[in-house]
Amino acid sequence: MVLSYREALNQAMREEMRRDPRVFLIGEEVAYYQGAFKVSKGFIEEFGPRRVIDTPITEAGFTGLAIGAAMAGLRPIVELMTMNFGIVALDQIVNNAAKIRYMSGGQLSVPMVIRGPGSAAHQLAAQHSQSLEAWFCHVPGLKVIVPATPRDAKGLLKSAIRDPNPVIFIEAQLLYGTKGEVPEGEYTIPIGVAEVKRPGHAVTVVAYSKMLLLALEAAEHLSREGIEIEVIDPRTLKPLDLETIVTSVKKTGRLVIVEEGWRFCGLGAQIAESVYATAFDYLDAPIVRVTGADIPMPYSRPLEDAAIPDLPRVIEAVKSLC
Amino acid sequence: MVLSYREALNQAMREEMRRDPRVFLIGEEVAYYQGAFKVSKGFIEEFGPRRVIDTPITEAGFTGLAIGAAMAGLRPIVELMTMNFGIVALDQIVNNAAKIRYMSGGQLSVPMVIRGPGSAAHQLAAQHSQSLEAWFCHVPGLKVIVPATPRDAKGLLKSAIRDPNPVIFIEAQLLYGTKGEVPEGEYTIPIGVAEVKRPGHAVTVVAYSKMLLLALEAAEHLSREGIEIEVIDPRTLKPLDLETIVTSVKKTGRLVIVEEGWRFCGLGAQIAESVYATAFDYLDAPIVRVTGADIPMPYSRPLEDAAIPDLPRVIEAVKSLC
Amino acid sequence: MDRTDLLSLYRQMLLIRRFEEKSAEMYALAKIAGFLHLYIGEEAVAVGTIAALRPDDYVISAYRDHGHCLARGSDPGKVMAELFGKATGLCKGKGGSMHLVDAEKSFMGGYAIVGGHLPLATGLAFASQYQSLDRVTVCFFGEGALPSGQAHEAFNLAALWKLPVIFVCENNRYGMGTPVERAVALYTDITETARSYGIAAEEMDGMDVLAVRSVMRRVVEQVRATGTPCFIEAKTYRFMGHSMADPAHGHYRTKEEVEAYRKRDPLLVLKQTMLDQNLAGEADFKQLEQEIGAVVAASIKFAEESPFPSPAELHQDVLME
Amino acid sequence: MDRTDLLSLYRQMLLIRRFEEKSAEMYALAKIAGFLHLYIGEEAVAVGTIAALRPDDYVISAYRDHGHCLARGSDPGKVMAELFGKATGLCKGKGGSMHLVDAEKSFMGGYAIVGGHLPLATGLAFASQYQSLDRVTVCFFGEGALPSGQAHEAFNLAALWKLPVIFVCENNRYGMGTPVERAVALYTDITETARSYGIAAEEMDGMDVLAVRSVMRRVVEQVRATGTPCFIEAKTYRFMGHSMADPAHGHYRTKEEVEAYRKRDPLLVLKQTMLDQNLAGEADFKQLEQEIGAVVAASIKFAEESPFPSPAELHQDVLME
Ligand SMILES: Cc1ncc(C[n+]2csc(CCOP(=O)(O)OP(=O)(O)O)c2C)c(N)n1
Ligand SMILES: Cc1ncc(C[n+]2csc(CCOP(=O)(O)OP(=O)(O)O)c2C)c(N)n1
Ligand SMILES: [Mg+2]
Ligand SMILES: [Mg+2]
Repeated sequence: MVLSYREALNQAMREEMRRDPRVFLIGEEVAYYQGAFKVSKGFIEEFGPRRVIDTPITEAGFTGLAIGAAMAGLRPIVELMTMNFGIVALDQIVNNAAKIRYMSGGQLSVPMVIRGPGSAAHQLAAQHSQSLEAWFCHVPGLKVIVPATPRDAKGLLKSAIRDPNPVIFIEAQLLYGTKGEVPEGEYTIPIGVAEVKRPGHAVTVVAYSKMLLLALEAAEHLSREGIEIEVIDPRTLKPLDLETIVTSVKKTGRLVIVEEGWRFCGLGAQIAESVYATAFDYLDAPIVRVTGADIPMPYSRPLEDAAIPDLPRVIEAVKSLC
Repeated sequence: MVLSYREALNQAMREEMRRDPRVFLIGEEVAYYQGAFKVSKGFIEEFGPRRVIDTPITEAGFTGLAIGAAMAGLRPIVELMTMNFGIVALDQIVNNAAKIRYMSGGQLSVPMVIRGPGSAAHQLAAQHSQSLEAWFCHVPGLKVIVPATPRDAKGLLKSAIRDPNPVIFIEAQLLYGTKGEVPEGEYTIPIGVAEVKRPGHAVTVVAYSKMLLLALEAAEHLSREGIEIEVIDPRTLKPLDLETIVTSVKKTGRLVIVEEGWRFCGLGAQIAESVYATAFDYLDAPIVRVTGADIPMPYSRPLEDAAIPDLPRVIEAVKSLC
Repeated sequence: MDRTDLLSLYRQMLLIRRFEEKSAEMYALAKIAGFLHLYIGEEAVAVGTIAALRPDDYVISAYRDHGHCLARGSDPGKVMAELFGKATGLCKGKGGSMHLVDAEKSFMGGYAIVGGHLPLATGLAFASQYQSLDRVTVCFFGEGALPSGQAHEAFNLAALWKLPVIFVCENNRYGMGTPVERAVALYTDITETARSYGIAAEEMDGMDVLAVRSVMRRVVEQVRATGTPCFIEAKTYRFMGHSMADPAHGHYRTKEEVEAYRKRDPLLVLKQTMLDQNLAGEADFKQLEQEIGAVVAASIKFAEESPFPSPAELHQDVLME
Repeated sequence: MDRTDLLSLYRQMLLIRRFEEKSAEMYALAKIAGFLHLYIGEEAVAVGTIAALRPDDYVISAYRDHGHCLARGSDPGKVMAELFGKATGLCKGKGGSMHLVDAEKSFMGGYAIVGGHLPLATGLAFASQYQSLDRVTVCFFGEGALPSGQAHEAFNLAALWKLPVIFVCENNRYGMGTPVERAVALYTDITETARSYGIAAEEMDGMDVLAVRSVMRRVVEQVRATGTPCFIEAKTYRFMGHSMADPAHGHYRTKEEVEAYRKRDPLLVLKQTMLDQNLAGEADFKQLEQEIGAVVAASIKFAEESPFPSPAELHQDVLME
């Protein structure tokens, strides 16, 4: 069936909440407001205020509360209104969620999902347009998922909710309305498995979240010019399915990585470094990164457009390798 | 003259506070306690409580306060008792210090230094042993400095205090007691300039902060075996002096990067990616990274030792390239 | 009461009202984008408070900041140009609606992380203390920020170090769709929060600009004289949705409630006072409407005709040379 | 008063005292490293509070956590082994002094980011509420954590959602070298903090284990029955330095002050009560000393003889399969 990304997330959570009474949803405006971006539409009606919980604007407080609840055997889903607000909860995420299992020598565990939209939408300006996945990926003890399609969003969110570890699940505001085919009935998608979204042989393009759509668009354009790129969506950033990427690079000999976040110490640096280290001899040219500009996001539309990877830049990057 | 790293920092701040009445020091235990690690020894006596300010344990609060003071024309030095506690102040650092200049279209600026020890000391365990430089480096609008020697510590801290931008200045607890030659009299070291700490031709080793000492130790050992490595200390991580590194790599054709932080999305990934992108054809082999283990830091000494780069591993990394 | 004085207050509130109504229109036309949070209904708080300040006193706000910026005297054309993302905007188009800054007017900015600007406010006040200046700092924020940790850390520092800062909590009863009673544990008397730090605190009617100004004059004088902080709860109401993405009434409040508060519209309240006291007639208000209409129209024209920032601007202003 | 009962309380406090004195020795011998924060002087708070709890009630603490862990009944050998970083330690040597955890005893851990574990405590309490269990959660923290934002966010959530959590603020008058009056604005009555959230709050004499237990019994019963939170300020004092890096007296307090508090040593206080009431004689205490001496010696022996974790442990326990 065709679902929007938003509906896919809604279904995933709904199914898991029906399946497991330990699962609950907590965050700002998730209940009566139906979610700031309406992802939890209908939840308060179905599950009631015990399991669908509106919070004050205290991300550190309620994320920490959810971690405590997870330590006590529950399975919280924390919705951050946007991932930007994860910054004020970062101590809880990094020092508690990610470390408690290790520090306790395996006695405690923190099964939970922290989800919400990352990256820029349109003109939300510097404090509301960040792509923070590189930060989360840097931290041992967290899994990081960045689905781009409704099918992946649903299947991976269900896996994340069932996972016994803390999982950061990064959506995108501009993806919520996008639609795609989603399997009928129960399914999950394993965490840590990339997918070749479009096969090709000229150049490998790795892109995730919103940037995947851009890469696929570029693939269409390039195909018309006879250039068939292979588009890989890692889907999970940590653990990263390096094998799928390297297999492709061994075939194409060329790699472009597209990411929306800041360039310096961004995800692409790590992906590139891993590929170089594993497939150095197969690379015909240096890896090319297409990234967000290293600046706080400007509000003005033309500046914002210039700060985010776009179709011409992706196409140009591919062509620079052909 | 020979100074300890701690004394060098003390002198740098003291000189700058004498020079510029807008400079003040704020943080936990910086005044009457003389600093948790005694870096501000004698300050309260010389400058009084107006300029040497003990705070409650509210890093977000007093870092934000310092940012506000900087916006109003002062030049705060914020001491974080350890850089780990920067996590609870991260919203202030990232959303305010780093962005205010840009968001205001250049009307406001935030001249300040945030300094304190990063990385592991001995057995401080998971919440107190983090190397967070990759996070700070990811954020546009910040400069990041990681001096390894007393001379660099003093010269760079003076530059940082005079810099009109927010600067993250990362020291190391285990460096405070180390000694080194420091020039007499007034001097500064420019931000963003790497230094070849030991010339060589076999392999380039990039290492910073504590890891520089390890690299130099490795160089001694290797030299006895006839392997002359070139050791480069970037000193500033952002802006990174890529040129000095690339110049060396063009000569040696081989690069080892040593960093104490977590491997995945660590600084070394970015340095490697930049070098590959700039000097791909000069590299005779893939770059080798020696990094901290991707785990929360364990308390137990043998485990901690195993989690941090050590001499055998650095030597082995170099040899793997020879 | 002085006719000119009251007309001037009315004029300022009217400017904010008409300016924002126009921005809503421009938002619908996609001339403005991103988040746009209107201050309509709360004008008396900004205007009354800022009327009690000196030009060199600092003002800092959250993302619902048009009112504070305009009340501080910023040029409406530059504000509108900022909302349009134009190069002539207050912040060259880089800040946008949530991040207006006008340093010349000591308007130190709008900030969009709830609670995050309260520590900044203590820093501005700290600087005044450090520099031995008798400037005060006024910090506006919503009641939704009250439970946030950063707000509390700021309260403690302000009280501990006796900083000349006035925290003006604009209690419009909702943080997005969440009523205050579901966000703030002791919502019945939020001034207790401040008192638990030993900070003097009181509430005021935020729909009556004269009441606001009179409270604030006293408070500002006191803070300027003593250098100690103060906390004011301004009881107010927003007539529009939380942002343009939120319908005007929302499901979280009733039409009746909104209508009831509209009867206490700060513009109406002041107008009625003036009419009652024969300080002004309908003709005066009509004339003000025309005047402000022209100002707002000019701001739109200015914004429309201004250029977008050049691509070269992208990397400017990240770091200072 | 019951002799066996009081002797048992004394025994627990004595265990903590002698255990920690021994750990200090072991620290000097470099058998223990990192940060080591001794609880000496504050034993009555942990022992009296935990004596009022059921075994399934949750306890959570900060980094000064040996006392809480031992009072909760953890095996001293495993605790000492943890301090030694041995594989047989409570946390396999991975946590260390600041991060003791004993899940079987519902001791949910020590945490080292000041203020950071208060939200966790609300989560444990939330879980009990969600699961309709009448468990209470006790959260120990220092007065230095009181101004921290995370503490306040936790207070608000606990009050708003009526969570069965008891916040026990161990006010030992110093956070490292900073006296409470230089850290907490309204230091004269820190219970006001809790009251500003509508949380019931009271103070107690933290040097008198019987007083502590009697207050806590009442409070625990009340929280268990009503499910609403409570805040207790335990007035106490630490006899040693902040950590092993800090000299016992420090420059931030006088020897006289320390000596004065030592006269109210919780061990002395209880002993005196028992002697006064003829519930025990010197021989009893001597015997207890011997008994505890043996327990502590055995814990050292166990720790000494235990192996360090194998290198294979390094990557275990990061993620659950
Ligand atoms: C830390 C943080 N969390 C969440 C948000 C999203 N958010 C923006 S405004 C808002 C409501 C704020 O309400 P209030 O403080 O009462 O101000 P008002 O909008 O009523 O003026 C929320 C939840 C944010 N900007 N920052
Ligand atoms: C967020 C944070 N900032 C600073 C520190 C360093 N630190 C550790 S303990 C301490 C003092 C805490 O005092 P208090 O809460 O009164 O507890 P006590 O040590 O007296 O038991 C400080 C500043 C920390 N651990 N966490
Ligand atoms: Mg509000
Ligand atoms: Mg204390």
